Amino acid sequence: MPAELPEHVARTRNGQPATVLEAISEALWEEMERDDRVFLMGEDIGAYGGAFKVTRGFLEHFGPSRVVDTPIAEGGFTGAAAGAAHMGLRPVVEMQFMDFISPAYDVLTNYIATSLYRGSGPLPLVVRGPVGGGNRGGPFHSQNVEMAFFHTPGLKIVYPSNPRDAKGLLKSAMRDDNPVIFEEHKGLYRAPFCREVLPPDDYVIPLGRARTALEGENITIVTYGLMVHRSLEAAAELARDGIRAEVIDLRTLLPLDEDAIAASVTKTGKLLIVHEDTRTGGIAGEIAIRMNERAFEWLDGPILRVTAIDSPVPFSGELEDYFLPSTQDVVTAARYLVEY
Amino acid sequence: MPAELPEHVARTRNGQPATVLEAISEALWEEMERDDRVFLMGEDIGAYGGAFKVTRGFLEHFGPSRVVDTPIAEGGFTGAAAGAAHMGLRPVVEMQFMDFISPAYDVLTNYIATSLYRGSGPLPLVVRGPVGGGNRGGPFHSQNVEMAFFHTPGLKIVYPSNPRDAKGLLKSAMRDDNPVIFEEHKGLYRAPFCREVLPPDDYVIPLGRARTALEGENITIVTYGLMVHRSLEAAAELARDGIRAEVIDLRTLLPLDEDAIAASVTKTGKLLIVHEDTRTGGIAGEIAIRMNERAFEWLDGPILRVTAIDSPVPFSGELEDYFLPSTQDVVTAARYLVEY
Amino acid sequence: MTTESAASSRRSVPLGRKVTEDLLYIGYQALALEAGVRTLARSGELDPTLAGFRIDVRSTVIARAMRQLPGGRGDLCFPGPLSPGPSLAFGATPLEFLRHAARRGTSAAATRSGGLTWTEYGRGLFGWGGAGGVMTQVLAGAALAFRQRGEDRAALVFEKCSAVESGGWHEGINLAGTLVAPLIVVLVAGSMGCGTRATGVDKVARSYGIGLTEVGDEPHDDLFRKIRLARAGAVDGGGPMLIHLKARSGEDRWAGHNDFAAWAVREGGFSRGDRSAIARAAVAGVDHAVDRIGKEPGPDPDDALAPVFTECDSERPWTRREPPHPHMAAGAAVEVANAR
Amino acid sequence: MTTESAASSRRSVPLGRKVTEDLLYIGYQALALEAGVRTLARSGELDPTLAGFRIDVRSTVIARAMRQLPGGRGDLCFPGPLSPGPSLAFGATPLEFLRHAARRGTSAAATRSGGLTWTEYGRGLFGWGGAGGVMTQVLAGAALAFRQRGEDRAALVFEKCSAVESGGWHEGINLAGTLVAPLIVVLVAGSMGCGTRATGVDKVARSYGIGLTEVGDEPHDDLFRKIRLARAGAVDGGGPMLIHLKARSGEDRWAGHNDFAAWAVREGGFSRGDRSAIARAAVAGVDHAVDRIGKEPGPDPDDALAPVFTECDSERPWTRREPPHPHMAAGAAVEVANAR
Ligand SMILES: Cc1ncc(C[n+]2csc(CCOP(=O)(O)OP(=O)(O)O)c2C)c(N)n1
Ligand SMILES: Cc1ncc(C[n+]2csc(CCOP(=O)(O)OP(=O)(O)O)c2C)c(N)n1
Ligand SMILES: [Mg+2]
Ligand SMILES: [Mg+2]
Repeated sequence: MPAELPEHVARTRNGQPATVLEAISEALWEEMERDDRVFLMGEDIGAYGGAFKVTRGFLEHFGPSRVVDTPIAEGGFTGAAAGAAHMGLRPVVEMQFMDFISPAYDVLTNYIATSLYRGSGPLPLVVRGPVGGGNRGGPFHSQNVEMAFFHTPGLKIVYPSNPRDAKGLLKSAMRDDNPVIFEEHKGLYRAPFCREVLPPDDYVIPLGRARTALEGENITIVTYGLMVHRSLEAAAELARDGIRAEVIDLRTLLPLDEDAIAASVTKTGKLLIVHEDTRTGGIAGEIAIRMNERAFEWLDGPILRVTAIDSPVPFSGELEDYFLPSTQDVVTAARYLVEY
Repeated sequence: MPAELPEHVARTRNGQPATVLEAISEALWEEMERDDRVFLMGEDIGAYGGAFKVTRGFLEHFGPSRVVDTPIAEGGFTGAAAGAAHMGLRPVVEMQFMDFISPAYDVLTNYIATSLYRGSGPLPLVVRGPVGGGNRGGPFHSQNVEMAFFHTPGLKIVYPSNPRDAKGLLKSAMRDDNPVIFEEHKGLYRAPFCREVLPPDDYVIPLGRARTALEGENITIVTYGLMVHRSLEAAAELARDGIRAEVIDLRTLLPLDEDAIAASVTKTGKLLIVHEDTRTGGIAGEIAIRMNERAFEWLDGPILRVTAIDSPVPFSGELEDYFLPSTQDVVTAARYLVEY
Repeated sequence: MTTESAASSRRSVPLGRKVTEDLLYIGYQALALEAGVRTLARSGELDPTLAGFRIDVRSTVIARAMRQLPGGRGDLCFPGPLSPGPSLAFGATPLEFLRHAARRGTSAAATRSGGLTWTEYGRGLFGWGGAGGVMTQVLAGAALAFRQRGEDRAALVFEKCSAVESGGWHEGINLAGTLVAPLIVVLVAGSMGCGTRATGVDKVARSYGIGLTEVGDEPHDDLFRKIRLARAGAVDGGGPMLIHLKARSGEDRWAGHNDFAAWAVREGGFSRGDRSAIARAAVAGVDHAVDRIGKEPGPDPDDALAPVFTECDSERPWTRREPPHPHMAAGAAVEVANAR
Repeated sequence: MTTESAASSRRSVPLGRKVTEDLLYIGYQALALEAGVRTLARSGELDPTLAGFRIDVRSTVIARAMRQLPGGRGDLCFPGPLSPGPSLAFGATPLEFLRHAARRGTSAAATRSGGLTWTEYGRGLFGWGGAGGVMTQVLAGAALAFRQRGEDRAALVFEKCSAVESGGWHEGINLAGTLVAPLIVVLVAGSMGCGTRATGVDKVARSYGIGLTEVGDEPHDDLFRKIRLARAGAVDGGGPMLIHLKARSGEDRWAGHNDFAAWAVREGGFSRGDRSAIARAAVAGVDHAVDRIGKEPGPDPDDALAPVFTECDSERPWTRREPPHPHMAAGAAVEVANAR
C-alpha cells in the first residue's frame, strides 16, 4: 500500500521520477518484500536510516532482524554476512563510505571471493555504498574502489550511471549467487540531471552487459558511473564539429563486457577510455590489452585514456576539480584521437 | 668479524655464491649494521628466525629492540611501523607469507601511501615477504600481491629475480624515503639455478629501473620475478629457430620503467608480457596502455600476455602446474607474435 | 557460565549409550589416525611436516557434544587447527581426512582448496578460509542466521589462541555478542606466535560479557557435560560462549580418553569386550584408509578446476592462456550482443 | 593506575603559575572558538554541518598535561575527534584551525588532506589518517620509537569510543601493551554508532592489563593532576594507559573550566584582573582569526598538489592527463636509459 511507504521508495509506485538514491532504495525495499532471505547490515542503517538515508524507514517496516545496525567493524560484519549467506540468507552490506571497505579487503578477497572455488558453495552477498569525488570529502570519503577488487577472480563489480540501471542492476546483484561489489556515485545520488520515471514492472538489468549510451561512428568512448555524463557532454560538444562519438556505459566492470567494446571498436577504429578513478593501474589498462587481443587490426590510433591524476583525492575544491577528469579533457583527447 | 656471523649472511664476505634468500638476509644485516635506525618487525622473526629463516641469528646479534617479534596482527604492526617511521626509525616489516598482507591493506593504502601527500612527511618503511606459487601452498600461501597495491599512488613495489638484484634492490628500498612493498618469490629463495657470487662492495640497484636480461631484435618479452627465468628458457628455445627475443626484467613494478619498455618495443615492434599473477587486472594491462600512449606507431602486432589463469591458486600439484604460466606457454605466444 | 557451574553439571546431563559408544569409537579413531598420519609422513606419502602430527582428542568430545543431524540441519563446526578431531566427530571418515592431507582425492574442492579442513554442509562441516580470526566472524554470521530463523542450532569454531591477537577475531566476537548469536568459540592453547598482553582468556570473556568454560585434563564424560551446558546456554539466548582449551598439565595426552574408557566399563554399561570391539573397528577403518590413500589417482585439471563464477559455463572463460585469440585474425567478423 | 589513586594525587602534583595561566588561556580560547566556528558555519563561511560544533574543554587540559617542548622533542598528540581542543593546547592558533576547517589556507597539506587535525611535528601535532582505530596503531609505533631511544616522551591519541568496536584498535592497544610503549589513549564517549558488547571501558583495560583513568566533571586542576600521573606511569615503564572521557553528568559543559577559573583566583595566586586580561587576550586572538579566515585566498593547484613520491621533481610525472604524449607522434626518437 503506497500510502504507508516512505516517499523515497514509492516514487515508481506513484509514477514520479526517481533519483539514483531513490532507485537504490526502491530496489532494496522491493527485494526485501519479494524475498525474506534478504537482510541488510551496516553502520547506523537502522534507527538513523544510513548516512545518506538510503534505508530511512526500513527498520520500522522490516524490523531489527532484517535491518541490522552493526558495530564499526567493516571486516567483521562483512565476514559475518558471508557466514549468514552460507546458511541461506542473502545479505546486503552497506559501507557508510566505500572508502571504508578496505578493512574488509582481506575477508572479501581471500574468504568471500574464493568460497565457491574452495568448495564452500556460492556466496550471494552484495556490498554496496557511496563512492566518488567532487563532494569535497577529501582522501578518505571520495575514493572509487573498483581497482582494489578488479584483480580478484570470484567477485563481480557493478557501477551504475543512472536511476534505471541502478535499480535494475542492484536487483540483479541481489539475485546473483556471487559476491558483488556495488558502487554508487555520490554525485549521482540526488543529481537533478539524473532523475527519471522508472518502469513500473519488476525489471532487472543483467550483470556483465554494457549499454550503448550514444551511437556514433568516429570514436568509441568507454566509460561508467558519473563519467558517462561527462562523456555525453563531451560527445555533444564534439557533435558540433561533426564528430560522432559512440559512448559505451560499462555498467558492470567485472566481468567486463569485452564483446560490446570490441563491437564498437571494430566499427570506429578509435578507443578512448574515461574513468574517474586514478590513472596507473586503472581499468583502462585491462580494456587496452583485451582490445589488443581482440581488435588490434581494427585500431586506427592508440588506445588512450582520460582519468584522474595519480594522487589521493584532494580536500580543497580547487584541487579536487583539478584532480578530476573534466568534460574538456574528454573533448581534447577525443579530438586528438579522431584527427590521429 | 665474519667468524661470528651466521653463515647465511656471510656468503659474500666469504666469497661464496649466495642464494636469493641469503642475498636478502645479507641486505638486512648490512643495513642494520650501517644504520641503527633500521629495525625489523614480524611474526616469529626473532627467537624462531622467521618462517623461512631469513632473520636467523638476527635477534642474538641485534637484540630485541631491533628485532621485534609481534602478535599475529598484520594491520596493527604495520600501522605501528608507520608511527615509528614518522619518529625517525626505518622499519622493515616481514609478512610471514605475503598473502597475509591483506589485513594491512587499509593502513597501507589509506594511511601509509598518503602520508607524504597529507603532510605527515615521508614514510620510509619496507614491507617484505615471500610470494608466489609452485610450492603447493594453496590459495592462502601462494599469492602474488603486486596488483593489490599497484593502483595506489604513494607506494613503490619491487620484485627481484636474482640474488644480485635482490640484495641491491632491498638496500635501495631500505634507504628510500617512500613506503616500499618488496616481493620475494619462494621458488627463488633457495633455487640452485639462482645462486651467484655477489659484488663485495656496498652496492645498490636503483628503484624504478628495469634491466635487460637478454638482448634481441625480434620480440620484447617484459617480465619479472620467477618468470624472468621461464622467459629466458623460452628465449633459448626460440633462439634455436633463429628468433632473438629481448627479455626485460622490470625489477621495480611501481614506478614502472616505461622508458625501458618503450626503447625495446620501438626496436622489436612486438611486445609480450609474462606475469605469474592472474590475468584480469594484471600489470600487463597498464604496460599495454602505456605502450599505446608511447609507442603505438612502432607496434607490428598486438600486445599479448602470458599469465596464470583467473582463479585462486590451486592446492594440488597437478592443478597448480596447469594454473601457472609455463615456459612452453611463453614459447607458443612469442612464436605466434613473431610470425604475426 | 563459569567453570564452577559447569563442574556442578555432572549429574544434570546423562550420557546415553549411543554417546558413550561414539566417544569411544571416535577417540580410538583419532588415536589410530594420529599414528597413521605420522607413518605416512615419514614414508614420504604425506607432507614431511606432518611427521610430528598430533590430535587433541578433547576436540572430538567438544564436537560430539554439539547437536548433530543429517542433511545439514544440525550444528555447524569449523574444526580449524584441531582437524581431524572435530571432523571425525561430525562424521568425516579417516580416508576423507587423508585425501585432504594428501592434496588429492575424489572431491574437486579438496584438490583446489588446501588445508586440513573442508566444507560439507550436509554433515555440518566448514572448511578453512584464510587469516586467523576470520572464521570466528564467518561462524558468527552463520549463528546469526540460526538465531534469526529461531532454529535450535549453534556454530562451533576452533581457533588458535593467537586469534585473540588479531583484530578480526575481536570484531567477530563483539559482533556475535552484540547480535546475541549462538556461537561457541574454542581457543586452543598453542606454542608458536609472540603472544598478547591479553594473557587471561577469562578477562577477555569478561570484557565482552560472555560465558567462559575452561577445559583441562578432565575425564571425557565430564568434558562432554560441560560443553553440552555451554551449548545450551548459547542457543537459549546467552549469546556467544568461549571455551578455553588449556594446555594439558599431565604427560599423557590420551589420559582423558583412557579415563573415560575405564568409566565406560565401570559405570557406562559397557563390557570390556564391547570396548575392545569398538576399538578394533575404529582401528580397522583407519588401517583401510592408510592403505588406500596411496593408491588413489591425482585430479585431472580439466575436471577439477571448476568455474570461479557460479554461472560460468564449462568452457571456463577465465582460462585465457592461449594468445592466438580466434577474433584476432584480420578480417574475422566479431559477433557481439549489446544490452538494452 | 586506578581512578582511586589518581584522585588521591591531588596534593602530589603542584600546578605552577605558567600551567594555570595556560589552562585559563586555552580554555577561554576554546570557548570563543566554539562560538566563532558556529557563527561562521551559520553564515556559510564554513561547512554548514559545523553549525552545532562543540569543543570538549577537558581535552585542552589533557593535552596540556603532556610534556610540551619546542622542535618536536616533546610528547606527540593526535587530537582526533576533539580537535581543536588538544591542538590549541599544543600551540596551534585558532586561525590555523579555521584554515583547516575551511579547506584552504597557507599550508599545502591543509588543502590536500582534510579533517580538523593536521600534522606539525615541530609542535608535536599529528594529523588524521583514515579509519577509526588506525591512529592508535600509528601512535603506538611512535611510542615504541620513544621507548627504544630511551626518551622521556609519550604519545597521546584521542579516539571515539567506537574505536573499541574496531579490530584495528585492539591490535594497536595489544601491540602497545606487548611492547610496553608509552601510549596514552583517550576514549571519548560519543553519540552515533551502534555500540559494542564491551560496554565497560574498565573491563577492556583490565583484559589488556593496562591502567585506566576515568574523567568526568572534575575541576580542571584535578584533571590536570590525574593526567600528569597517568603520563608518568606510561613513560616510566607502565606501558599504555587508557583514559575514559565519560559523558558529563551536569548540564554545564564549561563547569570544569569555570570551577578552575574560580580556583585560580581563590588558590592559584591570580587576581580577578589577571584572569580577565587572560580571557580578553584569548578572545581577541579568536576574533582576529574569525575575521581573517574569510579573506584568505584558496590554493593554486599547481603549487599545492605536491608530489606523491618524495623524489618527484616539480614536473609532477604523475600528472598524466594530456593524451597527446610527445613521444607518440610517428617517427619521433625515443630516448631511453636502461639500467645495469
Ligand atoms: C592473519 C594471519 N597471519 C599469519 C598467519 C600464519 N600463521 C599460521 S599459524 C601461525 C602461528 C599461530 O600461533 P599460535 O596461535 O600460538 O598457534 P601454534 O602454532 O603455536 O599452535 C601463524 C603466524 C595466519 N594464519 N593468519
Ligand atoms: C573504519 C571506519 N568506518 C567508518 C567510519 C565512518 N565514521 C566516522 S564517525 C562514525 C561514527 C562514530 O560513532 P561514535 O564512536 O559513537 O562517535 P560519535 O560520532 O557518536 O561521537 C563513523 C561510522 C570511520 N571513520 N572509520
Ligand atoms: Mg603459540
Ligand atoms: Mg556514538
